[in-house]
Amino acid sequence: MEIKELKNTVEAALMAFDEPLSVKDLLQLFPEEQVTSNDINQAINDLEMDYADRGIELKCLSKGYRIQTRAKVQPWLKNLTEQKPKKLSRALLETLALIAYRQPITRGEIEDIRGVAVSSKIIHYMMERDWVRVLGYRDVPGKPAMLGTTKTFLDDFNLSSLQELPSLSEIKDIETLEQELQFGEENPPQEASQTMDESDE
Amino acid sequence: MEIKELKNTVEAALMAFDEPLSVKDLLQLFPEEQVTSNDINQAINDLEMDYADRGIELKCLSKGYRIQTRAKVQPWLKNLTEQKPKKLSRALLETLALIAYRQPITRGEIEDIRGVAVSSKIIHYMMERDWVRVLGYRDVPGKPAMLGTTKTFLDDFNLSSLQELPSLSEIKDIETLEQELQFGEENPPQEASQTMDESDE
Amino acid sequence: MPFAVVEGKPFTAMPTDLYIPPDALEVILEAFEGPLDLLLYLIRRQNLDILNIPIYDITKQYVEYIKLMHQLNFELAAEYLVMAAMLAEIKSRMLLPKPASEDDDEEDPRAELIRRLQEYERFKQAAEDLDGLPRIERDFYVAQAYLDKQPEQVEIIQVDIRDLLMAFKDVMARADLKVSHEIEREVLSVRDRMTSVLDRLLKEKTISFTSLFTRKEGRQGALVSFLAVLELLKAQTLELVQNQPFGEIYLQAAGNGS
Repeated sequence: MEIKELKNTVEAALMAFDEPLSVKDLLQLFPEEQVTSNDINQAINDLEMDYADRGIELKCLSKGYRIQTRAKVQPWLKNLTEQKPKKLSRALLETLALIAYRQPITRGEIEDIRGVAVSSKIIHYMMERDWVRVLGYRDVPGKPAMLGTTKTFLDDFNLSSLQELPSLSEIKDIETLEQELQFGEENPPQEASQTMDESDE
Repeated sequence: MEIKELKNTVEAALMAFDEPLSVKDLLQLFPEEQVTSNDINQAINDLEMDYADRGIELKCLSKGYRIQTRAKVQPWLKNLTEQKPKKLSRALLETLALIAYRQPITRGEIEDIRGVAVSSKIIHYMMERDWVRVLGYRDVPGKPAMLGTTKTFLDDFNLSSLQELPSLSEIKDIETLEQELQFGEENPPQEASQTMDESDE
Repeated sequence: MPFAVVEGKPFTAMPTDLYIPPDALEVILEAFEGPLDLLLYLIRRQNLDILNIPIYDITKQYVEYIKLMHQLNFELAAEYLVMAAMLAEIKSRMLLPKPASEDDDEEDPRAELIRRLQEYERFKQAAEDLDGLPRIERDFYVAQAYLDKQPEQVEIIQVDIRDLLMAFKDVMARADLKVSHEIEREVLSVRDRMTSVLDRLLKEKTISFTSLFTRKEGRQGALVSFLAVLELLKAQTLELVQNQPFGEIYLQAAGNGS
């Protein structure tokens, strides 16, 4: 297959399917041709260059490649949509952040950290968007569901992996603070006495 | 606005939205710039030429212009459609379940029960698959369509009649069964760690 | 100290009949995401070090805020009151003289609060960071080309009837409708019949009432058909028409007639 034809087919495929496509997916386009991963990668590189000064770009996400519009044309595109994209509430963003950074996490744990109840509406909305899913159930009374993020979450937030999430701020001087204030350890007195016992032997 | 920038924005808009866009629609992209129908037509012409030997083309439909894949790449794209069985989204399943169990039901009623808007895409998809059809119109303001399932729905779900839909009282058994099965086979918590691992790459 | 002077008259307390537009209450409600958020706000507003909060001042301010909310007849979430109690407890523990001998083991009463505040604050920040990421539909769209596929092409879809049932169960559980908890087979058969009646109406425009009943189906079938018609009438999808008194009754789709 000619390199240009391959590139055109890859481009058409990336635009035709809703989901991002991996190199492996793209190879399946050509079951009968002698096409290698290298050829696909070459085509992707070429497309990336083609789009360099266009309103679209090729983005590598967790599931594969996706062609999407560039942020710089968004102000114009927005003029065409009547409904504004929903603004996410702080409650939702905080809950989502906890799920993203702390998965697997139960609803109860989220509530402990935020100090308020998590509304079912928020969880439902995130499941509806397929940002969050149930990863399993914790084996404690009540069998609470453990929540985690999905690949759609990564895709929709333009991330290729969870590692790309902005890093969490450090808890300030937690170590020194712990020493100063002596908190954090569950049972410091017991531990202390244990050490004593050992030295007694 | 520069001609090239205009063309790029028009292209991005045509790719961003599901519906075909008319020249009038496209003019709305630029409420503040001095852009004329002629400029838009020029951009469309340029795009048509750009796509001349590509896997995509610009098609003029009754409602406006649409970018679509060319028939000549279809044989390759088909390889991928056949490989990728689509999993039904949760939103779709819930909507379909409500239609099956509660037919005839209007979209508004579905939205009331689910608490979120039903996307046109979902209804459209179910109609395209011939699972759902309009049974009539309710004689209330707005004349909402009443939706019901079809014979194809029964066929695709392996049912001989609606009476064969499992009753809600059977759920309990299924739930316990499901949990046993899930935990035996899929190990969701493992899946969770897998997602994290994958994103490590 | 009066907080307002109206027509020369000083006000020291919030008047109970003060009108507050419902919107304003919502603004207050939405301003804080909970007691930790409020506490953090009080601390940050005064540029205080989170690791060394003056617990007495903060508790006073917090309780003042709670009181104000209370005076506004604003229904506070229980969590705010729990926090007030926790602050009061910390305050009282700090006032207690420390036993000299156990000095080393004495835990700062604020430690747990500080830990929670810090933990909350980092996720508050993370939420903002998350909101700052480019997001689909807000900052970009997926570029698509319409897949111009041949009609004979059928996608393979894995559908499990149990998925459908589970979906229905979920959605009904959320809707929390009492009536919906039991869907009997009988009800479904009525639904089924409603659909087939509407189906006939699509094709035939008008159908005679009696044609709905066949000897073959027996009493049970007749009952189902009758219930189906009643349901459809209730849902305003059907109209019954008669050409003359005591004449044959016909069914037609609602709104199709004169």
